[in-house]
Amino acid sequence: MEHGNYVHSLLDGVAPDWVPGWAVVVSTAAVGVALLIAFVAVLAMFSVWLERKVSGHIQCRYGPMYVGGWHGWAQSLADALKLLMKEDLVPIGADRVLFVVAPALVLGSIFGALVAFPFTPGFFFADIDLGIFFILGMSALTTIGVVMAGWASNSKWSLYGAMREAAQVVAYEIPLGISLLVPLMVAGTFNLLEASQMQAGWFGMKWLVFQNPFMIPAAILFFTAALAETKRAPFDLPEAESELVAGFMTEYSGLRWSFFFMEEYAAMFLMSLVAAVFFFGGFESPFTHLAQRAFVGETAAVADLPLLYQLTAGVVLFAKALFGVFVMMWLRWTLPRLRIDQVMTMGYKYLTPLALACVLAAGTWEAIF
Amino acid sequence: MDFKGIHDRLRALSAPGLIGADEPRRPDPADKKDKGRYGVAFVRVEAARIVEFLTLCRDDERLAFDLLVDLTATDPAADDENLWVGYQLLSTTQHQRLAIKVTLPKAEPAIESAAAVHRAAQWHERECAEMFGITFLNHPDPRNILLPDDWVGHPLRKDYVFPKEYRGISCE
Amino acid sequence: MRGPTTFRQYLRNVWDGFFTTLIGMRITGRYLLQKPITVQYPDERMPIPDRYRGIHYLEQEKCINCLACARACPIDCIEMDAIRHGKELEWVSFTLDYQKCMFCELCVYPCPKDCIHMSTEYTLVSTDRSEFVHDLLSFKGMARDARVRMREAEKKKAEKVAAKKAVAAPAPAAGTEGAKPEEAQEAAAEPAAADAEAGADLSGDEEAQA
Amino acid sequence: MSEATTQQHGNITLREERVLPSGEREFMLDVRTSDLEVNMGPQHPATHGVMRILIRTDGELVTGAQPHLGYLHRCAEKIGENVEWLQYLPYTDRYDYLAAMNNNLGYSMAVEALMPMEIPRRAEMIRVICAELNRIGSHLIMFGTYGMDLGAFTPFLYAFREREWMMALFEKICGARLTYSYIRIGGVFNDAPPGWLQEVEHFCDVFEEKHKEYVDLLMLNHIFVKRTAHVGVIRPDLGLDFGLTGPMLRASGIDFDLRRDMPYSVYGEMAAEGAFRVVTGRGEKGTLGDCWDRFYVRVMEMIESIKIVRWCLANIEDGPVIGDVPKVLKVPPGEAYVGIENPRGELGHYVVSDGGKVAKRCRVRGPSFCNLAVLEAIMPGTLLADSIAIIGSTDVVIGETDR
Repeated sequence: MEHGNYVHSLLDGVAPDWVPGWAVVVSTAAVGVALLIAFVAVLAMFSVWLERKVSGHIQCRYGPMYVGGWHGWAQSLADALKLLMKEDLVPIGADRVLFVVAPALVLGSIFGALVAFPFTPGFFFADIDLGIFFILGMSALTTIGVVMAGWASNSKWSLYGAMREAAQVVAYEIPLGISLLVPLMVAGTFNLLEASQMQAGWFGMKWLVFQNPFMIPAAILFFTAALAETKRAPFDLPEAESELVAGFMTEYSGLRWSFFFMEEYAAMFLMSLVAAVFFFGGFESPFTHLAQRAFVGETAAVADLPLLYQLTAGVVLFAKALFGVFVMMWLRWTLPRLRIDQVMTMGYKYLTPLALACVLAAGTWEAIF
Repeated sequence: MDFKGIHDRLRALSAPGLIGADEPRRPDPADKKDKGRYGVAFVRVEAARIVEFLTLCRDDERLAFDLLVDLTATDPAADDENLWVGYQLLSTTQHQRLAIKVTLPKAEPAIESAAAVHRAAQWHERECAEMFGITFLNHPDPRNILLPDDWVGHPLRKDYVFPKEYRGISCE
Repeated sequence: MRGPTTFRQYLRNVWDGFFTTLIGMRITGRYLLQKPITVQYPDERMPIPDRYRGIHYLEQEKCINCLACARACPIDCIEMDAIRHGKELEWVSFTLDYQKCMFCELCVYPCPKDCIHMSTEYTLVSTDRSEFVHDLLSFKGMARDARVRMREAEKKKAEKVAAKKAVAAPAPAAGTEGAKPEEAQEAAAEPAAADAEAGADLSGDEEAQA
Repeated sequence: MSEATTQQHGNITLREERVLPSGEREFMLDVRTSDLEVNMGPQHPATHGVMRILIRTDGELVTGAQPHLGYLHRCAEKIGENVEWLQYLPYTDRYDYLAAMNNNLGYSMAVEALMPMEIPRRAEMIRVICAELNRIGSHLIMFGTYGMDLGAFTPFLYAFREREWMMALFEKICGARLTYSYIRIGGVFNDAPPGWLQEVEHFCDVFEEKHKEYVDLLMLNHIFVKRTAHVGVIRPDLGLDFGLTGPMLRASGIDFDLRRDMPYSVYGEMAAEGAFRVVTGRGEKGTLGDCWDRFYVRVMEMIESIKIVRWCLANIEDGPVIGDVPKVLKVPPGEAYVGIENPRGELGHYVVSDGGKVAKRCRVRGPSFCNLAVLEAIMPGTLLADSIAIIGSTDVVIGETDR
């Protein structure tokens, strides 16, 4: 597929001739990774702040109010600094190598997944035809990191957390994938950009979720499974703080612990992005529609989309994803936690059959109409 | 039933080990030194037959003391020769209470465990054992409960001497 | 224990799970939009009721050093010391150890003069343990009016003695009588010293209050 | 647990190892694994204080549990033998620190049982109002922390919001927020300040509304029901055997409440008028005597307490609030056991006096102590997460188990 400004074409025109080709590739990669890391870090900090604010206001309190002035916006920054300055602890008896690698693996896999994501219709790191497969595959890698962390910590609570995570994620990969099949079937593509473009029309409201009556249950199922995938309440069993102290994170502190933290919020954001693209219109909204009318000609190539349109589309997608994150937070501060056997039951006996039923029904609907 | 009724019932059943009742009374106006006894009434029971007595109290349908509320001991005075062991029974169906008092010689206090009749006694007896040095025979789990396992002495005895230190920690 | 789940139950579980979640979200969502009820502590403070049991304060003028409060204290955290000059008191110390105090207010009620109270002040922060031992005295030594009263009493006494002397002019036993003026002098000197001390204390306290 | 049965599949023997909480039977391959012993506590988020439970687990399944107490032991009973009668009162605040008013009441009543003394009626009314408000506060803690044990954090703060109000009321009447020492031998120490009773009434009105939210938000939540129903079942006979009292016993279906059945203070009049109802577990969502029933009993008891408070507010009269108590209290010789209905069960005080200023024996029968003992019996066979639910549902206060 030939689409516009990939990140790795960023430095193409800039680099002087004497710079060897591999150096350009490496430096563009470095710039890309730096961008992504900065993005994820800022996103995580913002999400942490948002979570505190949402939970605070839900619980009739303010949340952070002092650091930075306006509603404590710099609280996360201060916390990040504190975490950076903490002592780097590896418990005695821990498997040092695995203990150190695990958080990196966890965060790395989420980075990997985000690489395949289009942030605006024209700005992305990689455009993969089977994009959604890549994203699901990469995000499932976090499990290995978590199991590693739990095992390497040499703590009973960590081990419990890791085992729970393994069981839970394996169980919920299935309904997650199956419920995604419904929009994939309706959209007819695995590519995120194409799926998003599919939903243009109806004054920007031709979202996949409105295109088929069985998309709504599929969306709910996907959202539930995504909650379990990202270890969010009510499926936060791997860290279940009242049962397992902090689950697989019990022995972690400082920067390494913050990696897990960032992973959690990045994963939430990622899952919300996927939901936004495949259920809730991707870049499309009335605003995008208007922006397209205003800035983009009928036949403009994707390669040279005007910046203002790209920005509108990006902001719309971002807002949709953030709304998903917000709902996840809202749920977290409302619901109690499930028990491990109930999580399994829910995954295998409720979500999976219901998702299959959705696929069947939606497929029938598509075939008939 | 009030206390009198319970006592009569116990006598009618010729409850094993029943010695008598001790009821509160006003001070005798004639005797200036007598201050009387206030509080609640209790029955005295022989230490050797306490388990039979408790079983009877639990199983008799008019008494129906199905709940052992409390089991505790008392060291009345440093120079007293006896320890008291008190049982508080409660009936959830008849809505009545019965207090039982057993005396044990301080020299060698030992009594049959009531855990076989009321499992509630189990922890109370462990507490009594460590606090007063009473041996509860046939107790299923005779460990210390509140005190550390290596604690010396029985703190609630009147002749207990406070330790100066415990494992190198000064208690002064 | 339950039997196998019927299809009805299955659907009911799905519905209940979904619906009760929505109910919960409605409740939490409603609070999300409401104004929080907490206050931002150092800036705003909750009103403290009059009966609040905070740090003690002592109306030293009324206190008669009867030790009733110290005796009533379950943990013996009140200690007081005063020298008695006839009816008047010369205060040495009245300390309350806030490392022990549990603010039970038992010391307040037995006071016959109703002079020890608990204030609404509650901040007890320090990096040094010794600072938790508060001295409740507002001045050391004797109160000004007490001093005046005592001086008057001394004067009267001296006058009386003088009058007596005048009456019994030819002293039968000079040895015992001669000692008395000396005592009076000593007693007069002592309050003077205490006076200066108390004055310094008082001014110091006023500064601290300001 | 049912009888173990075996199944032969070729040369593999499957042994039915256990019945899961959901009622399914699980067959296991015997591969000679060993159990994992986990120390839950003394520092653990779900043990509500410094309690340690040694849990033996096979995977997530708990095969044995043994509570270890004594981390908070302060020998309150020995202190009682060393301080004067009235001086012991602040110490009673500190065993069940969530229901200090009730503890004050229990101790005062025990001492009063030794003294021929008349308690003024207004004092009795204020006592009951305070005790019931404190019961609400205590149950609110249970409501909140239980939700938190099960992962719902928000109800905790909602519960604390109302409890905060209740504590502000107490602050107004006695000046303290947690350790009140307000109900004293012979009555109460201070009369209610002007307007206080109206405020209590306002609290009752608002609380009834909030109570509906508690029920909807947590008690009837499907996940919550699934987590607690059928879990930690205490059969009535087991409950009686272990000497459980209070909500723990009532949740097992035994209709017994000291306030109604062996009334003290002014509860007798109330019970005769039918002013309040005794809530018992009915096994509505699961088995009789499960964790949900215990939770249900406590949550519904809050409403009954509100009714009691309202009754008192309607019947309170002006008058003195403390009887004729000498400043130096000498208690006549004798011994008395007085048990009252605390939020956690029967709080008993057994006091022995020889006529002096100091008690001979001051025994405290804390309900948490007895309620905790049942853990050993009901924990095995549950999942690790259930064990948290069970510990939470016993609603122990470690200050009271250890005293």
